[in-house]
Amino acid sequence: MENGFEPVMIGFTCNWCSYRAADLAGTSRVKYPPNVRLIRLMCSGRLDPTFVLKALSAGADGVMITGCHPGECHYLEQNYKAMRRVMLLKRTIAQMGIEPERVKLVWASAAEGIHLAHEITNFVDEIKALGPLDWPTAPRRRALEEIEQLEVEEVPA
Amino acid sequence: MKTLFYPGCSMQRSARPYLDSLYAIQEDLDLELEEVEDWNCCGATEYMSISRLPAFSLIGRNLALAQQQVNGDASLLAACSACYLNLAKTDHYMLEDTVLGQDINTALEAGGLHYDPGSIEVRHLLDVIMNDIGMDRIAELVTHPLSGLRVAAYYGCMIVRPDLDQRWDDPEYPSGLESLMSTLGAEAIDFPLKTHCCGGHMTQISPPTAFELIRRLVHGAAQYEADVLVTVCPMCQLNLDAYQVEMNKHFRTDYEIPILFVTQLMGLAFGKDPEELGLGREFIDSGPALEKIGVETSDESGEPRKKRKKEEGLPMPPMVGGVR
Amino acid sequence: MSTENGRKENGRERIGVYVCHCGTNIAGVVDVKEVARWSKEQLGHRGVVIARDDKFMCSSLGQELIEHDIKKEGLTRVVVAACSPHLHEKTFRTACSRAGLNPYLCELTSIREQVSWVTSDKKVATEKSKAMISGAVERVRYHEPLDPLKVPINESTLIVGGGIAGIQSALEIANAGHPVYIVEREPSIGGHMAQFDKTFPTLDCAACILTPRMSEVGTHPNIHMLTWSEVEQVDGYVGNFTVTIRQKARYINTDDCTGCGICVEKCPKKVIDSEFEVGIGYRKAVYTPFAQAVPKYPVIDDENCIYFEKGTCKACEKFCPTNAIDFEQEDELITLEVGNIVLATGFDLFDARRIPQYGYGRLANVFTSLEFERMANAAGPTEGAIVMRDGHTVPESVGIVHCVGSRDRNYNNYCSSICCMQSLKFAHLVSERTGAQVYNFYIDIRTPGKDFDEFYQRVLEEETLFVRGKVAEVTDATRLPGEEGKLIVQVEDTLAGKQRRIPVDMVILSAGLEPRRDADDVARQFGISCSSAGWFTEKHPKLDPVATMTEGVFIAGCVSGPKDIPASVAQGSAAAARVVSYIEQGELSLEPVRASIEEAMCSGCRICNDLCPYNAIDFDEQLMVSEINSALCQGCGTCVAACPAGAISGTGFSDAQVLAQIEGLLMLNLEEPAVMAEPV
Amino acid sequence: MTENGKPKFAMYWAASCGGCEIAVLNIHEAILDVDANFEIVFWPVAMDAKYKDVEAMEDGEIFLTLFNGGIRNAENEHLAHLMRQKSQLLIAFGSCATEGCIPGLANLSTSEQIFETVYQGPSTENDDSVRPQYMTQMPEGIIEIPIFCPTLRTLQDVVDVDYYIPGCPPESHQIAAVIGLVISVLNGEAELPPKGSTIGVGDSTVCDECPRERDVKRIKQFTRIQELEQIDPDLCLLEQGILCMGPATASGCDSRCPIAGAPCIGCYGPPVGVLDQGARMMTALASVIDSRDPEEIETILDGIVDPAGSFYKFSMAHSLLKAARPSENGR
Repeated sequence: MENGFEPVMIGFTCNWCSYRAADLAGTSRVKYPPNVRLIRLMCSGRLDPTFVLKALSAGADGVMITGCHPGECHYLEQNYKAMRRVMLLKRTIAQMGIEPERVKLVWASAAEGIHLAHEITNFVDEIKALGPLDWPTAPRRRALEEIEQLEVEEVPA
Repeated sequence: MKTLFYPGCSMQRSARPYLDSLYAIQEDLDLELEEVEDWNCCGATEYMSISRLPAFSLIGRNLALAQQQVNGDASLLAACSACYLNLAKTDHYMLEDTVLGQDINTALEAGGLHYDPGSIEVRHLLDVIMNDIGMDRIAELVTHPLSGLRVAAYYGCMIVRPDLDQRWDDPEYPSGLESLMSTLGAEAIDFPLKTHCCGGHMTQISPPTAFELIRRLVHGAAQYEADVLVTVCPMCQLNLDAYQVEMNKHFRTDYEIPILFVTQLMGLAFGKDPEELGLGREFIDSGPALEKIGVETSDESGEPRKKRKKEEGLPMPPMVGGVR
Repeated sequence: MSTENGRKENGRERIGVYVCHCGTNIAGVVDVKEVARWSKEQLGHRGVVIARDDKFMCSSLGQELIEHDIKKEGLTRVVVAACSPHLHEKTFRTACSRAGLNPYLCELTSIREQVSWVTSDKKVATEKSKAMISGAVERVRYHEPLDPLKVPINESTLIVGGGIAGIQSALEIANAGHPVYIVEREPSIGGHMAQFDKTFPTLDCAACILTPRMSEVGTHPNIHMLTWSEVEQVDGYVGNFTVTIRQKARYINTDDCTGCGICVEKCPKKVIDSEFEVGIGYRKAVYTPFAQAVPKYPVIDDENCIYFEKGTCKACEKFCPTNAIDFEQEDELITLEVGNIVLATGFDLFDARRIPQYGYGRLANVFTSLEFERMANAAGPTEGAIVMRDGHTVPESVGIVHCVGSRDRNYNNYCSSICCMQSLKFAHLVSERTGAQVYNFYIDIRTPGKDFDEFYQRVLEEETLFVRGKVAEVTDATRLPGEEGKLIVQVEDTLAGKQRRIPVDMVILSAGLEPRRDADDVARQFGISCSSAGWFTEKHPKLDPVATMTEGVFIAGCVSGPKDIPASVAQGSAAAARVVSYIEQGELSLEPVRASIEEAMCSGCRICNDLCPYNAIDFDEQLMVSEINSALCQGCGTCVAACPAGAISGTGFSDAQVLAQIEGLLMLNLEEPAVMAEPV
Repeated sequence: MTENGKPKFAMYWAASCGGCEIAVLNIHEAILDVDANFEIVFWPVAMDAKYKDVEAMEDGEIFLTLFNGGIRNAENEHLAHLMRQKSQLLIAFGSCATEGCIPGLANLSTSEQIFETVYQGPSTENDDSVRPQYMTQMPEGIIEIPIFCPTLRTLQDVVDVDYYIPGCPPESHQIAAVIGLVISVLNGEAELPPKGSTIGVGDSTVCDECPRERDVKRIKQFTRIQELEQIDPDLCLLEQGILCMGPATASGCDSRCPIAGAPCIGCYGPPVGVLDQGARMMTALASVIDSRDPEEIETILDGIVDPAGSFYKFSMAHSLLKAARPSENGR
């Protein structure tokens, strides 16, 4: 990873599981890097590849999609649709010269705050390793000031 | 179908009848066994616990040869449980532990060989019979059903355990061999000791221990009034057959349970000549038992057997699809 | 992107941004004053006219601040940067509506859970907060004023499952004066509890406490029982369900039947009773499952009845004093209109055959817990005598194996919670009635309930032996003297640290509880979700344990996981309370987060038709377009995301809102407006 | 206005195949109305005219310009600016101008790769691998050819566009209708639609006009049409596992291809209001794939041999990503 590069990433969360996992990570004071900015959807099934392409073409270095574990979707089975969309999308963006690893699908139940924090931390590292995307269509992005590496640690609430 | 075959040392010597009977029926099963050229020892049961890397490399060589011979992906058939387990284990751990995989291949390079883990699928004969050939086909082949023959199906420890995530039968309580036996027309008893230890190499290290283990099995078979105990493993056969007399001396008992190979009974059911199947070469004469199904190997006659009393009283729960 | 819709006051929004300190929870890490200043300054051209920070936005003072600004400054949109929407979204929405602003024009962004609590660096936290507010501002511009959907609630309730949980629910609702339908698969209500002998820890007889409740259900004016029936189809939504029920042919005319039992007496056909007597007892081809069955009417089992097999016999018909037998009877489909549904379909016992090495089904004297319950029950096949499979021999030693199929990664990981107490109960009954030596083979003993541990102590004192370790196998293969004719339990005694072989006459497998084998279908039928284990998922495991994600469908008892009788009863009552409160409200308002189809744009490609688990999407064959029933829609947005024509839009989470939020989060709004793409 | 009082009409082709011109001529009698109502001042494919003639015109002197073709080189770009400057109404005409069309697919490759294919490809005899030079010194002087841009852009990416008429090519009856509209506007009988609207399309997608029977969709495998034994003449092609872009393609073509038994390949571009045609098709397809097992899904997806090429066959240059990013691995 090149030094100083702080990626900006968009994360899509499911209102019922991963968004609550993010809440839980908060209430249990788990520290994780600030690079991912979350958007709340009602369900990962709402995830429209357009959103991902929009984010990437508008300056995001990576996109994280999170939802309920297979079989545990709040809306019964919609997370499978999200999974299939992401699988197809990855194939397409690969042809467009974007590393498929820049789009990541993560399952996190409402109880898995720490797990989500870990996943975010890992994803940020992976994107740092890949370097900036800086998609030509993206307007100049104002980078976050340089920040020191943050380790995931748990602090008693 | 043409299948790559790893015979292993036992089948060429002590367990020759196993090999002979397998060859005798391979056409019926339309198997075309092609021996791995220049194969070497599988390390048997001890080597791996004595020196891991050399043991793995030793086995790895066989896999490498196999891969070379079929130049690509294929399955490798082993009839000896020990050979099967060692080959399967090695392939499995080479996949799982890439470092080990590399080390083994470094060792193999010395002989100009290389093995890509996962490229060879190691199969046990019983697995192939159960899942590829299938009971329907077997049933078609049966010309001389083994009606009335009570068989204790004995698996030993090595073919279903450890369960290297390639389960082809229940690792705790397998039942494939039983269904094969009933397909051959025999009466497969529910043999609770089917996966218990046969003594392994204890016969060499501490005979009394081995004798006790052998006694349990033979006693069990007798308790269930089995005519024969059928096995798929040369070592099991050797221990239970060759040491049965010794064991009897040791405990002053007089068990006489013939120990046969699965392929021998298949051969009989397919109407093959007992000679060709290597029958009569066992220590405990299978003659009396086999007479029940009209197979002439000797002139002794087994006395008529009393039927087991059926349970009365509370009905037993119906077994859906038999014991599994 | 600032001018594409006409909703805006003179062409642009007036947005108020409110940054909460949450005491030091946020202010300790985020420079809230800077964030507020920045929002006003940098997002002014995006419509932010006010940006304030306050110690506690959720306090009445904080809320009044918002209300004041809406009134005085004519705000058209509100953004609150504070805690998670799951905590205070409602609070701030209500504040807005008090000030006359549509509550859905308010957006809450969580800079506490997502920033201050998870970030240590002050500077970074402040930057991230800015980004999130910028996202919220862009998003809120596209919010639309919404009104909650109101639906009327039908007064009747359907209860599926006539076990103790269902019975409890039914009685509670009926006693509140509302009509109840209770559907039971078996010929009688009562469920598993009716099969039990004694109940732990008090050891009072199950029948004695259950039958009064059963007959109360049978006679209650507000309760309509549909036994020997199953739910066939469920349509509609909370307050307005239409349920189709198949009432299986009883071949007995219940209007004429007096339940005298002569038909049962005269029936020549004896069959193994694999339902109520779990296979260790017999019944006739015409039968009532047990003496105190409710309703009292018998059922003719057409699979075993001689008449149905051979076309002759009709003994029952000949002897029936009231000519109630009707061999011509057929299944009947009944349609019910109900407002709420309570699912209390209970559990299945783990099938011990799946662990062959434990010998059930192979070894005669291995019994399951339910078999033992029947055996111990005075009304059971042995009239309460605890005997071996031969029907008379009394065991001298009995082994009870705990956790059969539970806490075992090969079968079920979870603890079935009742087995410990059940096994202790068995231990007590065995030693009490036979004086046999009892061994308990356990992993851990779990007795957390009221008076549970006292009962454990009592059983300990009864000289029952406890061996701590998982049983490896139960076998009849003898090895040592004294084992002949016995069952040998091979177990590792983890306290003594050695292998043991314990010969016993009888083994009881304390089999675990499993979801009903058709749980998945039922879940699909009622539009609720199952955990990976197959238990129904609660709306909230702690705070809403009897509701499901589907409004109007409630769960009680073992459907959501193993429970003992008190817990199931409590849940029955809880579910009833929820139902009654809905009924009392008369109508219910639903979140207006819904999808809708723009008919002109719909091509009728039918991509969306199969995507909705709630069947909210219908295809109109005439118009050749798809339509959404907004009351059925749960607002997941899957169809919105799937529609290739972009004809489906979702309120609350529209493309415009999400795309705008993306741009906001990426801070594109700080660039020249020229680069801002036009969201569709 | 000209001396004969007729408003001036122009049509220009940039990076395109010329099919759009044919389509215009293909409107039969209606072409006479064009002549009757307009004076054609510039139309390279139909009449002789010089750039300088156009350059000589007053700004906005041309009333209506149909501009087809994408912007691939400096000349295209120059003409785009020129026509914009001289025209009152500049219409992006046809798929190339509105969304890049097939030439836009070249955005998956670098200029270098394109040149290789063109000048050294198997179909080209060019032993001493000659490449065109932007400037060549000849006895008569320096000859220049227009500079080749790194990507193909749509007209709206270069100049301000008044209206869009998609289609490859636009359907004749749609063209006729649009011309009819413009004429009635000229006679004050009608109003122009709001600037920036897409005209000559339906408000739904191709399926709307497709007569094939359709049911709920559960796709187990994708096959290319040539791999099928036979095709059900009446059943929705998608339901037969053929990748038909119909669901995500603007209507207006009377569903020509599906009626003829060929899948829609998306030439009419995204339906009105859709940001990215490919994304919409991806999300729709993925939604109806009938499997929950990742491995099986991958196998099913293998049936879509060239996702980007299939989903963005026409709209690549107008998609959110617009072009593939050149990467060291050759592209």
